[in-house]
Amino acid sequence: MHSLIALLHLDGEAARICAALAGLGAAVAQVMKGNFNGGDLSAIWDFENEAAYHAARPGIHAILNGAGVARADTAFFGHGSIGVREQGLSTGIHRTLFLCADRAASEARLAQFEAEMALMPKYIPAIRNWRFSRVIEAGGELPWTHVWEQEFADTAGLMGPYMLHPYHWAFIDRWFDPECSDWLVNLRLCHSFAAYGVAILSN
Amino acid sequence: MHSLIALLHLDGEAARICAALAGLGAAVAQVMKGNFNGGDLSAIWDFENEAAYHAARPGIHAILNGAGVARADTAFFGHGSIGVREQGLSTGIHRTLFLCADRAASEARLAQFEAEMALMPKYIPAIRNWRFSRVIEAGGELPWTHVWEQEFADTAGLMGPYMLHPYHWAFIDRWFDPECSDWLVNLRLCHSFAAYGVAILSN
Amino acid sequence: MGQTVYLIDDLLAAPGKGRELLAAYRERYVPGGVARGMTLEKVIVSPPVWLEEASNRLTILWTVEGPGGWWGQAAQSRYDPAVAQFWASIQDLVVSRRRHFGAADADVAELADA
Amino acid sequence: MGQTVYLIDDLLAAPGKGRELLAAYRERYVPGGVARGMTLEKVIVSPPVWLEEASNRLTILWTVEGPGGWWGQAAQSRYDPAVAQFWASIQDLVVSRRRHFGAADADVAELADA
Repeated sequence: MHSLIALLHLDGEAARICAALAGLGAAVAQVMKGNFNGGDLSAIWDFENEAAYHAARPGIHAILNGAGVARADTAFFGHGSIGVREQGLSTGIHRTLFLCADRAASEARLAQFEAEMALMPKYIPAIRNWRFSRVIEAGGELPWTHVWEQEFADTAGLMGPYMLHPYHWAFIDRWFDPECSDWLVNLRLCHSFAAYGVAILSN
Repeated sequence: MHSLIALLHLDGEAARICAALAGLGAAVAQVMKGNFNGGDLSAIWDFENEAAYHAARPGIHAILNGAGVARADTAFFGHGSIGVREQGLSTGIHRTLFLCADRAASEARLAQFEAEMALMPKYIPAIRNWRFSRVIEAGGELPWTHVWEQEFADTAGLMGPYMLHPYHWAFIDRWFDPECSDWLVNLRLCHSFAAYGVAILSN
Repeated sequence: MGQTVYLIDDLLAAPGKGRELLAAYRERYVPGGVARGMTLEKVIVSPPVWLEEASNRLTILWTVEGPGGWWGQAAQSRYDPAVAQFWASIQDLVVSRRRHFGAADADVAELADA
Repeated sequence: MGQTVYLIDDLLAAPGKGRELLAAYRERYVPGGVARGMTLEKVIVSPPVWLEEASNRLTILWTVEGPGGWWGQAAQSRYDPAVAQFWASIQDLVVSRRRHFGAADADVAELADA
């Protein structure tokens, strides 16, 4: 399975754009406050394969490049490391992180980064469902290399346990920290979260 | 130039043995208290070359293996890294260390050890004259690999500044410390010092 | 939440550069760290003699209060170009450096139960 | 002569072995160190969560008083087979270890003037 996530910065007409995205099969939700470079609207499509994505792409791009959209960050990816703890979770918060691992790194270090990221949920039970994927096609501010999606029961799970757990700040974060010698990820990120009202990662 | 140092453990007849060693051209002195495995008598010969040593060796060995000598540790060496701060120092203390660097080590690590040892006098001014040499031929308890000779103005120089300086205990000593990962030198050493009344290292 | 969290800078100075490295760190890094809410607890020089031919190691312990204190300093340092500039500026003074984050072993269980 | 001297054990645990390594150290090394006159000041676990797939780092700070205190512990540990046995016994629990000796930067000048 593949997915496309688009984070849209709007300059008007939210309702019409929202409807247009949904009309093309996206789950759409308003991005919540507390995001960082996360846009105003988030839209997620699932595709059986790349061909299905290529067929849908022109219509989607027409919206993303159309009236009312100031800018969009996009990432199309094959589903990577997936975990489901809470099947059918539809009332929670879905968080999207676009990151660009563009600091010089060997394939071995990149693999280490990915393995450590994928283990976050093991240490942080507040992450109910998750998906960590390499990007196939990116658009927007940076050539995003990875998409990290997590579902929490509520925003408290994201703001509290997720941020407070030492696996996060004392271990994983060094890849994101220019003060650490392992620094790997561009400081520009898209950190976005929203309540879709439907199950995204365990549908 | 080459030298031979012999550290003799006696079981009698010190005066006769002392005279016999001196008769073969050695500077001889009684080893002072505070030594560690340093013997009772210390004898030092200088030789123009290896051939001269080989010519003298049978006579010397006859004494070392003769009556009154329980055991002798010996090291014959070409003069290595030499430094003279106090030309003609004859009233000081000459210290001899036989060591056996027998823990597995690359040639690069061995070279690092030797370079760091040879720099001790730079940091520790109490070392007035010095000579640090690789052993060519060893006898006694262990196959000694290196001889470290130092002259101090007095025993206070050896016991005080030499032991107290951080270059010694916090840097060099790790090569001698089984608790440090750089450990290189066998715990059995000959640490011997004596007052010869003549200049040994700046004659 | 109030556990002491340690930020440890483990800097292996370039041979002969230990003293210059420490001076640069004290002059151009410490004030900013303090301003970001960090407390400088200790600077340990190993061995405690400035070496000219070999490397001194600097073990620098900072503390902050809990994960909140940790994120507080990170949020400030990450987007402050002066911090990145400092680390770039000392590149020739170090053989290697590592920053790691820890806590007293007695606090591990409580922190990891977040 | 009374400067605080630090003995720092920097142990990188084998993946998943951090907790076992620390338990071994606390049970079978610390009592002997204390008996040799060393004071255990701090044990810092980085990161402060026991990792199963990766390595925890243990930064263990001991203090002794001056070079005299340093030689005091060394003279005892060096010829105590139990100490060598301890280090041999934890070989499979560590990826690497380093012990280094230092002092506060403010004490360097006085110590090195010995």
